[in-house]
Amino acid sequence: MLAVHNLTMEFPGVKALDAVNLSFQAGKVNALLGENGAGKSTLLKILSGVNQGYQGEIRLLDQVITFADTKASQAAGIAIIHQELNLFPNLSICENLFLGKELTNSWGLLDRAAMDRICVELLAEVGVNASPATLVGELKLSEQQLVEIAKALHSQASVILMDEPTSALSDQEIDRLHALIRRWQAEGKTIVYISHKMEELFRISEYFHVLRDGKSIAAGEMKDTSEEALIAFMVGRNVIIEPKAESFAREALAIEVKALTLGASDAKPRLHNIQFKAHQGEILGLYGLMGAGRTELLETLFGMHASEASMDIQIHGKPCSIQCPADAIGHQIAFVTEDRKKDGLVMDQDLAFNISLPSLHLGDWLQADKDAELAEKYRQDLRIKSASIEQLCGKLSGGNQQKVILAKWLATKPTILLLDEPTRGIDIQAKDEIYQLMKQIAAEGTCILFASSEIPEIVALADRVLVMCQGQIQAELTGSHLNASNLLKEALPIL
Amino acid sequence: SSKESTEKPKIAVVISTLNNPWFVVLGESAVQQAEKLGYEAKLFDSQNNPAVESDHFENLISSGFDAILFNPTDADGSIANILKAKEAGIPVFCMDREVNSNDAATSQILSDNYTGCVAIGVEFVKQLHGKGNYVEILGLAGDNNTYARSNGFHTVVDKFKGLKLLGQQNGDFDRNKAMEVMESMMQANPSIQGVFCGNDAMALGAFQAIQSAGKSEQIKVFGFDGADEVVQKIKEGKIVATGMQYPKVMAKTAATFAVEFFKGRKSFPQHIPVGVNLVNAKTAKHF
Amino acid sequence: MISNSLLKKSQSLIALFLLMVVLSVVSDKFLTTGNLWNVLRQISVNLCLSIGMTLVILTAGIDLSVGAILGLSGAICAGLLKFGLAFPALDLWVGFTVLGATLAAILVGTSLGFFNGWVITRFSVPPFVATLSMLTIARGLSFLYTQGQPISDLGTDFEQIGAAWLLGVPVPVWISACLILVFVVITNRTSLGRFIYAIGGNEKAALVSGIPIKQVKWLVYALSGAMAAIGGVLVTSRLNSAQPNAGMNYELDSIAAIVIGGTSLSGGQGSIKGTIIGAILIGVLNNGLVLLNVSPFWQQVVKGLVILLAVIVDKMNQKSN
Amino acid sequence: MISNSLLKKSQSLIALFLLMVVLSVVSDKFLTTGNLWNVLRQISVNLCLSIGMTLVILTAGIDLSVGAILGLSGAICAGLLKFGLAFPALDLWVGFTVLGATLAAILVGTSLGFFNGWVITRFSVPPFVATLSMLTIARGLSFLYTQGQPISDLGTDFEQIGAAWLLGVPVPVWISACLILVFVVITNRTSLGRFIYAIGGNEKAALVSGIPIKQVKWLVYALSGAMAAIGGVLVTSRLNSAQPNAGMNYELDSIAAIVIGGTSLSGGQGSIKGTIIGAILIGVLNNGLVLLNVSPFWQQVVKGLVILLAVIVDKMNQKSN
Ligand SMILES: Nc1ncnc2c1ncn2[C@@H]1O[C@H](COP(=O)(O)OP(=O)(O)OP(=O)(O)O)[C@@H](O)[C@H]1O
Ligand SMILES: Nc1ncnc2c1ncn2[C@@H]1O[C@H](COP(=O)(O)OP(=O)(O)OP(=O)(O)O)[C@@H](O)[C@H]1O
Ligand SMILES: [Mg+2]
Ligand SMILES: [Mg+2]
Repeated sequence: MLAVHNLTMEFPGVKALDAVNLSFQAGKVNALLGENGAGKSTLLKILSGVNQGYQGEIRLLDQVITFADTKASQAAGIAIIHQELNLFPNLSICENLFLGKELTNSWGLLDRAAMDRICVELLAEVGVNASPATLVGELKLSEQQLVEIAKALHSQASVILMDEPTSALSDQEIDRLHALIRRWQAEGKTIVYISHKMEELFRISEYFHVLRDGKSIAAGEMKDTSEEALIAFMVGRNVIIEPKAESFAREALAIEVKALTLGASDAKPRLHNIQFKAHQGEILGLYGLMGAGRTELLETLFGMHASEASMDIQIHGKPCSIQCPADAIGHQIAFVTEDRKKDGLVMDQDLAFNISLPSLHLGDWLQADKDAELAEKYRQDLRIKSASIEQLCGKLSGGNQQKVILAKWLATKPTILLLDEPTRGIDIQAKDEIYQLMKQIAAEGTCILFASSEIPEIVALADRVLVMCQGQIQAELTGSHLNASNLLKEALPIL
Repeated sequence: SSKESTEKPKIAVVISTLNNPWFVVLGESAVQQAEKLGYEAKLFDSQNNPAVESDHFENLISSGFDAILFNPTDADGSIANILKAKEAGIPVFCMDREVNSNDAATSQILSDNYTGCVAIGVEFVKQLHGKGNYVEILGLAGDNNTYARSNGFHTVVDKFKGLKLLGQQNGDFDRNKAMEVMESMMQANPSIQGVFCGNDAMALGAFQAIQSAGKSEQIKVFGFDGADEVVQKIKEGKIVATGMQYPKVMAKTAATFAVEFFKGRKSFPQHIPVGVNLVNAKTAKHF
Repeated sequence: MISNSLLKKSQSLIALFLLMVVLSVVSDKFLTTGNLWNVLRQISVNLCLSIGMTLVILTAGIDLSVGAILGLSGAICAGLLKFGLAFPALDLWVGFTVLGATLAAILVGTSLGFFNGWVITRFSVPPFVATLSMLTIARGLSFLYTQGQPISDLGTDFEQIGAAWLLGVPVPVWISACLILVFVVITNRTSLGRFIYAIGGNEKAALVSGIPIKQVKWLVYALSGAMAAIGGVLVTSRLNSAQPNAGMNYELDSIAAIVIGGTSLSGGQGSIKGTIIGAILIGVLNNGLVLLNVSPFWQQVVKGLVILLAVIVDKMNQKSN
Repeated sequence: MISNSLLKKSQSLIALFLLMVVLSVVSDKFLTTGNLWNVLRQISVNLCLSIGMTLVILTAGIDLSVGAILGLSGAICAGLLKFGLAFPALDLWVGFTVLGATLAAILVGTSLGFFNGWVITRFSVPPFVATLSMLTIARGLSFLYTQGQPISDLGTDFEQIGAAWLLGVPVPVWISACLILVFVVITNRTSLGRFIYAIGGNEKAALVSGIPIKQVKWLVYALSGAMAAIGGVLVTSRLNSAQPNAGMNYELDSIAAIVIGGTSLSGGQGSIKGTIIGAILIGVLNNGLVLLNVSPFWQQVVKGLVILLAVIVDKMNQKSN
């Protein structure tokens, strides 16, 4: 149905796609796999008319077609959910959903009531509990992702391209999305689905296509293959995530928090009376459902809500006060944030610039050589795929951006590392690398606070898990109690 | 001057601002007069800014002008510029506005703003019979003509205790601004009988406001400059009086002096006053 | 967006309200109908420029040329009205009625605005540079066209546009009210309005979403030019004379009105309603300072402080909400 | 970043180079040393303001108050030099040397700039509004301080700052060259510079990275104020007289130089080098138009067109690279 022949796309210094041949099966869910930077997003951007200037041809229903712009691709019945969300934070959900397809009344003016009505239906279908007039900028990442899905739902397209639609979603939301996909499939729509979550791919898709370094490597039916085989296609070798065998936790406390409350003056504080301890070398997991408050807890620890929060905190046994991120960094705390676009990187600057940022103090001289050396070291250690350390971060693939964020924080040599969904949008190999890295720095005595929504990784890595619910710590799991079913059970609110 | 005789001397006309029609007339007449006398002439706009004026002087000294017909932006700030030209052997003839130095410019052909406004003040007192409420619309803050005119006017008017100044605002020599200020001042002071404006553009703006408010019988408008439109309005009895300045006369005198300088004349009177004549209903027909 | 802009609006209103209370306490002339009409008539020109430029700023652009376009189109309106248009080569002379001259002026403003938009989209020149160039070009042209001299005595018919009253309301106030209505409808009720907010909010996403960015930009700059031309006709008519330097520095006043009204210069955030309040605030302030006969030197200091305070009051209020 | 800014620099250079070639062909006066020194001396004030404001714009801010701060600090410098400082209550009078008065003026400029930064960070007032208020306030204060009259005859020592030559180079050119050096070092070699780019590029990411955003902003606005004050001293010294309205509209010129130099008003992108080229381009253009005998009204039209063309040439070039 939708196929590409000898598709080649070059960016300055990178061949993102190299004579790719693919044919997506009509009426099926086609998984598109590949490492970070393999060229998946680039392929989808070409199919949706965002990227021009490729060589080769695109065929839709055996007709060679070209898309001059996104409108042309939409007109041909192709809808896309981009990896980096293409929403307007300053517009409401309803305005976003109908942008460019506004309904008008007989006067030619916007029919806001009708649009609101449809919007409410769409939101209910994807499971967003917000009014159509809510600004998208006020939504959390996962809800924004769902709005993007609602947009595709509304488009009535016959081909739906989804670039990591689930990277920000919780398990329930993923289930709901999958139900939607099944419905689309029943309506005869073709779906292309990118995800780095293997187990999900096996659940939803029928066909797979693997890209490696911009080349098409393999394709086939999902039922004829295995996870190991796919990974081997993607990375050229086998990768197995090994559970952490030993605990590196030491006697000495790294951090002790008491009476942490956020939004104390509100009737319903967003975080309430949180207390916990973590040891040097310990990996302390934070689990919870979407909106449980993990992000806010980490942000509060990092001094980002000082005006609304109160807490007693001891770092390495010494009481201290953290009023702003600089204070936290001063206490050798590092924080890999959840949203890389919004608060992770300065996209218009290069790797060396971004990696040096948290290590600098006002009044320092820059040491260009040292910065470059450091950046180069991390580029190689973390296998960041970029032309050089002078590449702008905005031009990196999503997964590689995440690695740059990690690099910039590791460069501060933290003794306490806060990780918020550090493997979101990262390929299996890179994930494994990050896991190895976590183990390595834990072994060196760094205490890691690790918030994640992926149960397998939290089970595999954490020595101990705090389960959060509605802004409180609801349970603490260790040892044999630390397993998937307990995590899920404790994460639900007690009625 | 020092110029080789192969090239014809060039004359620069540096005008304080071309944002005001009156100065456009002054500048263009100076250029015309110089051209009429057979010389190449070029107009410069200092944009009311002595620093820009200073740039112009530097540029025109280095591009080989031989005389400057000059309308300074500031009585003190422009002296340094004139001295620069003097050093380069270029004569400077001031027009209309004075500089506070008796040996910088070669000669100064001046319109006597102060005395002219004294005459307006006298006419003002006469027309209002020495009593009543009035307001004043000043020109541009920081502009020396603004103060010369206001001071001239007040030396007379302030002697009459019956004349009360109810408001004094800036109109920036701008017709529209003056109109808006006048509108607001009429709201604040319904009983005004007279308004003195620092130039004719503002007088026309004020008159427009007064006419729209239907108070043209009640409020007497006084301006300064001698713009054709105002003379016309004086004839029609809509504006009471203005001071007639003679930009063309000043321009012509300055251009003639420059030419005489080229021909070898060395001494010029430092001050040539060009009188300002009062224009009122009686005298308007002569202008 | 709607609830939010309502909120914003009511916040700017607080500062305006406070200012008006203070003025009516210290001057018994302030709250007279005569004076209030006065204020409204005086702000009508700034309003025209500001609501036009609001659209531009919502797309994250800026239009520095409004004052100069105002001057040029006012001059052309007056020139056509008084001297008509002569084609010596064809031995032809065309006279203009009030309506004809007005439309011609608006056409000139629209074309210059469109040219701004075209340059900005065609060569990706930053709007600041493109419209700054237009500022000096249009100003130069208006001096050339008028030879630096005012064009006056344009007839009583034309004068009526600025001076007449209709149903107890000054005509300029009617004009600006109608234009406000049009622009509120555009921003709130048309897809064009949505596109404008979208482009300012996230231009890259707008491109990906298939919004005709170029065309929208041409339109908003052309509209801004048209509004400047209407402002030019109003100023010219009120004075019954076109000044070559009319509108000098008006761009700053109108950007100020827009920003005080809560519109963000980085685009995507703000509203026509906010701009109106901003323009009224500046107008009331100018009027109040003259009513109180504050000395011109102090006026500037007070004006700066009041504007600063007004925005701080807004911001504090926004936070406490 | 470095290779990138180098690229940008060489692009702006092309337009400047073209302009200079054209001027030296059409006027034999242009490429004389006397004239080139003239140009450099004339742009030195705009350079001071522009390089100071470049930092502000790199943080995605703007400083409209530079012209007014220039006027006020120039006036204060002249006032202190001529009349000293009198404390009638204490029966005390303090005289000022040239150095003392200059430092006092710079202190005033720095404080006003710092106040801008403080208001902006403390109340999250948009920089446009905060500095616009400062513009009118500082302008008002300089009228009040001088009573609207120039302060003249400041002595030959003081005059030397603007007029003297040192090792064959005019002193103002030395001053601006030294300041350029300082600012190039700040932007390229210090963490402050990197923080400035980071804040302009992504303020949230900068916050999370522990960058002291407030302090950086205080610093850049204070530096901008200080540079405006230095500009004020230069202008005053060149004229040997302080004008209360000195520096009027200079903010536009300096923003123009910055933007022509390729710095983005939305922050994070640009360089001091670009600004220098922008300022030289404007200076050469002003000088060239005078050398070529273009009439003042046409000058504006030509100036607008050349600036537009220069930026278009740059953009085309950028694309083809
Ligand atoms: N606009 C661009 N300019 C330059 N290089 C680009 C651009 N967009 C993508 N690339 C490069 O093309 C390659 C493929 O990127 P792409 O985003 O398609 O990867 P991906 O497979 O989607 O990876 P991920 O799983 O990390 O999202 C990367 O090396 C990336 O750096
Ligand atoms: N910007 C915001 N404005 C208002 N409320 C917010 C905001 N961000 C989060 N919240 C609220 O704070 C609570 C905790 O959210 P938080 O993002 O910390 O959850 P989380 O456990 O990290 O979930 P996720 O898996 O989505 O990251 C939720 O109730 C959420 O609605
Ligand atoms: Mg991708
Ligand atoms: Mg989270």
